[in-house]
Amino acid sequence: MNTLIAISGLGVLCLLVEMFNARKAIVPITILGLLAILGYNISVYNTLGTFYNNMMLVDRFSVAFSSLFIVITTVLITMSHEFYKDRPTKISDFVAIKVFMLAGGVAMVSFGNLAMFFLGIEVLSISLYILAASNRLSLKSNEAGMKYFLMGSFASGIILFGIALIYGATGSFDLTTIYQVTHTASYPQWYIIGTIMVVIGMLFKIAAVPFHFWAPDVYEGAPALTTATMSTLAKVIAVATLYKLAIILVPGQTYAFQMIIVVVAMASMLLGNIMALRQNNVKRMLAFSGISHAGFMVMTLLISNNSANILLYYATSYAVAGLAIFAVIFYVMKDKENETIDNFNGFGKTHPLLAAVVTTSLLSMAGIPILSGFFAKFFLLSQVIQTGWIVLVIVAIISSIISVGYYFKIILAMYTKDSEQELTSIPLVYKIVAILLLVANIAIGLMPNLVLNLIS
Amino acid sequence: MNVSFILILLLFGAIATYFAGDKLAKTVALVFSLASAVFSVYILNLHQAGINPSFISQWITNPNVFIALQVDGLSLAMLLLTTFLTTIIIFSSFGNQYNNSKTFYALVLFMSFAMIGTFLSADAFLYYIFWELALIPIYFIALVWGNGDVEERKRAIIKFFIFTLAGSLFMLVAFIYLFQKAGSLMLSDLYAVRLTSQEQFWIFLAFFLAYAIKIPIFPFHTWQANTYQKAPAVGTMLLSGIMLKMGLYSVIRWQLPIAPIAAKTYMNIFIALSVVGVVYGSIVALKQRNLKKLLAYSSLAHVGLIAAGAYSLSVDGLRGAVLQMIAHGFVVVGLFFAAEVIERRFQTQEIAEMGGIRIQDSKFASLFMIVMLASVALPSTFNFVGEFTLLYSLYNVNIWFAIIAGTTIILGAVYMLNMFKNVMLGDKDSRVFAVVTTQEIIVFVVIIAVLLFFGMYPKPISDLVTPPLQEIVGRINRL
Amino acid sequence: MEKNLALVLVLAPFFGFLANIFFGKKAGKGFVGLLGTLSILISFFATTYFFMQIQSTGKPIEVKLFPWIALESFQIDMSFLLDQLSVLWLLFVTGIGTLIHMYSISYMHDDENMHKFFAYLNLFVFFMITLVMGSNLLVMFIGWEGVGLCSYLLIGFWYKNQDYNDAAKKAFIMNRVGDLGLLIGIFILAYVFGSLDYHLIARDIFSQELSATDSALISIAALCLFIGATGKSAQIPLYTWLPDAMAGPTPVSALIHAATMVTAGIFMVTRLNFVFDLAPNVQTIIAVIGAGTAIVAAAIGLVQNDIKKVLAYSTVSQLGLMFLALGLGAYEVAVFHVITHAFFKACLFLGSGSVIHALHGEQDMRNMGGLKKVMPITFWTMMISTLAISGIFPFAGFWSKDEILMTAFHGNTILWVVGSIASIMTAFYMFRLMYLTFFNDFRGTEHQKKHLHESPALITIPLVILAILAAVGGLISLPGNSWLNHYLAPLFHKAHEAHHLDGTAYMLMGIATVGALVGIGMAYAKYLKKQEVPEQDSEITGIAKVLYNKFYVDEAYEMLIVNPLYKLSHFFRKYIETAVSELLFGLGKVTNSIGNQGKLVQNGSVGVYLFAFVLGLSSILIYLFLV
Amino acid sequence: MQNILEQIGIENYIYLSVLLFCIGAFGVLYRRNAIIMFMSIEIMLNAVNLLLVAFSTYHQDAQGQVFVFFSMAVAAAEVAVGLSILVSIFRNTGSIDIDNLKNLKG
Repeated sequence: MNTLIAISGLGVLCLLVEMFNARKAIVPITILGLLAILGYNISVYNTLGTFYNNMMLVDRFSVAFSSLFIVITTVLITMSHEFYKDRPTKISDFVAIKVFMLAGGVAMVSFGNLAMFFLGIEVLSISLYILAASNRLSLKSNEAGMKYFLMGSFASGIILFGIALIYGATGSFDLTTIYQVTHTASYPQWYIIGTIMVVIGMLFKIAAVPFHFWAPDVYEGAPALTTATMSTLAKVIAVATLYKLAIILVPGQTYAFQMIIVVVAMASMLLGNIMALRQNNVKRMLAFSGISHAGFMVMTLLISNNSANILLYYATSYAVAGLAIFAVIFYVMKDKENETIDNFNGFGKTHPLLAAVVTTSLLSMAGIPILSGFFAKFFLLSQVIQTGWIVLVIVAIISSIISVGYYFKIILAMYTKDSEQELTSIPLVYKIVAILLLVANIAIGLMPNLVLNLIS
Repeated sequence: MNVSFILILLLFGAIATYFAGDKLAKTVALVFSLASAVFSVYILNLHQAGINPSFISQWITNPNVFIALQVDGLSLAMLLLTTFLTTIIIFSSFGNQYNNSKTFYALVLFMSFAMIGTFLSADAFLYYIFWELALIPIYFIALVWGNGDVEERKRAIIKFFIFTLAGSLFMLVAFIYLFQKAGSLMLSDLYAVRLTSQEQFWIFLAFFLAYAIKIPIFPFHTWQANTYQKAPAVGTMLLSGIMLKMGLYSVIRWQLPIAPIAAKTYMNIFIALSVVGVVYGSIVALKQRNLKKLLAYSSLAHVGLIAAGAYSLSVDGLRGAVLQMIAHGFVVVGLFFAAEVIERRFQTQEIAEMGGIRIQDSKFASLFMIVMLASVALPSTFNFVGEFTLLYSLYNVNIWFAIIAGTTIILGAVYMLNMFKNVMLGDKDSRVFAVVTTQEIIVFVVIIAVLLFFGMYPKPISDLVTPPLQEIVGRINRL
Repeated sequence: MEKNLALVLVLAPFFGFLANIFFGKKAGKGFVGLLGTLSILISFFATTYFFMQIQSTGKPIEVKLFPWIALESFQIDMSFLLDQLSVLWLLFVTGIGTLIHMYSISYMHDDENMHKFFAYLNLFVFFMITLVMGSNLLVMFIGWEGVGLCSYLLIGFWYKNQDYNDAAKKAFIMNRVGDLGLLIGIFILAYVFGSLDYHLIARDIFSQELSATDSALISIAALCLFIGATGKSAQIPLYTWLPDAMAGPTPVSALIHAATMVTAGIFMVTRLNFVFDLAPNVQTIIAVIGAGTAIVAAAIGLVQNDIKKVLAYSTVSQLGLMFLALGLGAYEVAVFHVITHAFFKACLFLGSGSVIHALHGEQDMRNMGGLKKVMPITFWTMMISTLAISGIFPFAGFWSKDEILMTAFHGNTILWVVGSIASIMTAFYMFRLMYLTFFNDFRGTEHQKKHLHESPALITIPLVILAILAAVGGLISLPGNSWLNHYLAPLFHKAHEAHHLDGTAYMLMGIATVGALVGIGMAYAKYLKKQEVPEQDSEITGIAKVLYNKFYVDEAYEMLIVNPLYKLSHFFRKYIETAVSELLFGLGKVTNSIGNQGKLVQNGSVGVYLFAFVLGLSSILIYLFLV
Repeated sequence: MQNILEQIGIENYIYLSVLLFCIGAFGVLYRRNAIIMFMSIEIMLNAVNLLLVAFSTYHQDAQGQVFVFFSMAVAAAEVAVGLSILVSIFRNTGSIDIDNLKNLKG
């Protein structure tokens, strides 16, 4: 609970620091603040409970995931100073919005009441609308913001409608009450409809097929750092929330619900990867890749055993790999008119180390062993196979094979083509972040227990 | 000291090579590979002395995954093959100049590391990791240091990568399924799982997909020729000499004992496929104009025979397969090295542009010829021992398998002698062929010495691998 | 002691090979020749020792070296067996080998790669010894393939000429075809008897009743083994390599392609006589093929103009006669003919070599003639051998060939007729060869004429020795009092009725002699009396053309086997390969095209996106209501 | 309050708000003017608000009405952001037709 308050306070602090003209201190202060909050958050790992009339419900799930969110935000903010170098006046806004967004995210995984959930998701969404459109002068950025806004608020409407139906059916917004009602008494049919609408709203947020259409366009149009935020932080938050909602709200694992999830997962994995094959824009490609990973992560809803752990592991691995790639993309795509793969040409020769980072991160996403991505897929699929959905596993495997096709496009560009551009030195912060993330990737790959047993 | 040291040594070697810099890289790499070879002999000694140098430790508690490196005669044979061949391969590349050689040699050692891991692993999870890991370095070796047009190379190599990855992912599914059944992926636990014949069939098939692509068995071979052609000599040697043995080894170690009922029920189909590969590879090789491609297809024919022997499910077949794996490993490295020696001088792989070499360098001609004769399994070479045992095991299954597969000894002679005639003989001294260097001769001599020695006295290897093979066959037959 | 001596016997040529290949070039030609010859001579002496030993004790000597290939049901040892048969074979292999090595010192003196020649020749003898001495089929197989390899190396000795290389290749490959048969035969024997050791197989055969399936398998095995023999011993249908093999230097033709290697098939059949005795059907096949080969090859030989080709076809034809004998179960007769044939055919080849040497490489008989006066030793030695091969009393060939024909007469009259006609033809083409080469006037160039000379002593001494042997070699097996039959008796397990010297025998001898004389007379009339010289290639017509072109067998093989194979290869490479890889690429293309379609849907319009959203939403809701 | 619900029945409220919601949704789907789309979204949200209030009464529970306040506040914030993005777009393109925004596709 205090985590949420602290994060919100930190956001306000950012704005205050700007007022006191200490612009340069914003990023360090925020990082320190976030690290402190992270420390605090970890310390409450064992003191769990509910707060404010069950408005907040802190359990291991929420602590573990909010820690992950905080870490991701820290990484993003670390890079934001360098990223917003040419727009120094706006930096406090950008940092503050990200911190608020984090607050929304934390609210989303630790809600005890649907009102809290609604507020969280709206805070998150509104922050993202702003961030997506934050490059005011770029039509692309505007378009991205607008598209995201239109579709996002449409989805919000649906979520809201779902919440209203749930409320109508159970007479409460409180999770425990709802849970009790749905597991003890009979409930009207519209309850299921409400749940499904909420779930669909979240599927929209994680960009699962067929609610994924916004993602490529928005990812492409938004500034790179925002894309990174959306594809890592926002996606992870949304997935975690979806998981929590589905586990609590959906009464029993009905076949129909499973069927929906299976179809959505299969469609996401296949379509995401197939569409990614034909992309030239790196951000767009990663958007489709993100869609397919969303499909993978959605599969956790099917499994009963250990699923939260596996989701956390998968999300961590996905975020770590994604952030490492974005750290390099920030540098490579800096001041480029187009963001095509060609920009990576010859990168292997000019920057062998960073090329290695990108390569390993892509391999991790493709699921090649010793990198965490492989373990994530392994743990996930090994549970899914137990549910009996072998078709799903086969589709997952096939889509993994397809994914190699486009991940390797970047690798091929880096190692087989010659660069046409002159060398510029890479900002130190990107380099350090990229390498640390690589180390983290390998570390959680070699020692999966680090992450895997956090939520029991 | 246990066997894990060899993995650490090679991994450390790869890192050391990278940091040794471009000039020293190859020497450092050679030293480490030699050290690993020496150490593997030490392991052999331990094994012979009755000490078990295996290594087991828990890695991940939930799910249950072990770092288990098991040493028995079979894995030891493959270990020795890998370390010795890696040393030879690294040494053979001393005549080449590679850009960024520190990375190159680091990758070679890393690949050796991964392949050894594959051969030693007794936990399927670990095994799978090493299996996939071996793919990464060869991908980069072939891609970055390969030859020919970049676009074509890219296409060939991505095809190779996706193919092999696709196959192995299906194997992964099988392992995941087994994991759910057995609760652990230790080899012994997997052996103990009771599966219905339906389950076994699917698992067998999933394994087959992975191994058939790796080995390769017809019709999963289409990646092979192009990849061999485009890869640099070292890459081709690693691929054909060691890496495809991973597939064959896995058939023996994993596929057959885990799904014995399926193996027994469908063995004829799989033998037939392998045998078709033998004939098909030989016939396609007849008309190849590119030397490395020709050797690739000949390799297809040879490994098809090995696979057929392995699927014959008899001790003879398995032993023949292992012997031939080792023999083929050496011989194919020798052949590709000969192609490389020519390419170093003529800058071509096209057979039509060669010829008249024997006049200029009879030493090289003799060395090449001995290796070539070994590859067509002339008696008294190691390959004959393997091929004879394999054909005999096939005969015991069905005489027609032996006869059809046996055509390889005719067709093999046809394309190999044709190749030799067009490449080496004749009177066409328009191009100058610089005499082979001492370093090149050493490579050939070592390979030939191995082939001839074990050709006359295969007993040490045969005795080494027989007990584990008997155990495996016993397991297959018991169920 | 015996083991060591046996090792010396085997390894002496091998060390000769090693020394020659590694140090030969530096050591000089004199050393090379001496070493090469000496190493064979050592083997010859060792063989003589063993021969004496076996003569006196009659016990075979087995030398076990080390275990070689281990199979689940049995083990194959690297071991040697010295018994009557192998020692006999060794005697003439090493003996004639020594003579031919000696001959080669002079013959090959001008070749820059003389050390290699001797190395290969030594290696050949080594493998031949292995072939003969192996105590099981697989050790024999080492030698079997090894001699094939040496034959390949020596045929293609002048490797600058790609035609020679092709001939070498052809020899190797055709041999390999046979080898596959042999290998399958070996498998079957191994399967049935659980061993490849001659002794053990023989013991099994005689100690137990064979089941019906086993008998059938043994018949197939015998057939497969015989296919192996047809390859090595140049029988129909695998005989075409032998005439081409004449591309090699003449001593090679003498040693490998006349006296020793090509008799390996006969050796093998004799060695496994107990197996073949169990397969009467196969024996019939062998006899028929032998007779067929004898007459076909002889017919082709009638019109050949290349002196070595004539001899080559003659060899094929004689080998056919030997197989005829084998097919009729008269192993000792075949062996007898092998030995006499080795003497006179080696002599003939060496003589022809001497002629070619004198004419600086000319091999076409149309450009020879009148050499009798210039080269008397060559002429007389060859004349003796020609008389021997034609079967004129009392030369060696008379006795051995007569035995074969007599056996055939008792076996099957048709076979006897065929064999006799082949004999008549033999007499004709051999005398044709002699007349064309040595009689009348010299038809070569002036330049050649000036340099005509008799060959040096190193060449003529082996000729003389061989001629003497060709003259008196028949003594080892005179009808009625045969030392050879007696010597070989322990090898054969089926009792043969001995041919008594009765009226039939004398009659047959008479017919054979008359037949030979007829052949000689025809040749005399045509080539000496009328002084005819064969037409140029383009003028040959009719049956002669068919014969001259060897019944177009090579062309037929080319058309029926080689070309289809290459066509198939082309087809596989062009279509199957592409199809398989396109099939898999096709999957990639399909996914790519789905991606392209997907790009069209993702058209940037929010309306479409929202529509898809609502569509997804409503379909999920509808699904829920339906369930 | 009780009376009204008794007279009209909760189902009718649900039908009405579903109808309103659909109208809003179709508005978003079919109109291309950004302002009108915003308004349609507002209609959707208000439909939900109506439903919440109705349920609140039905359950005799204040939570629903409180929730409506949240929802209204959030909707206002959302529209504020949306409008500002729209202004920015209008500055760049001089149009508020959503169909002009098709630069990002494929």
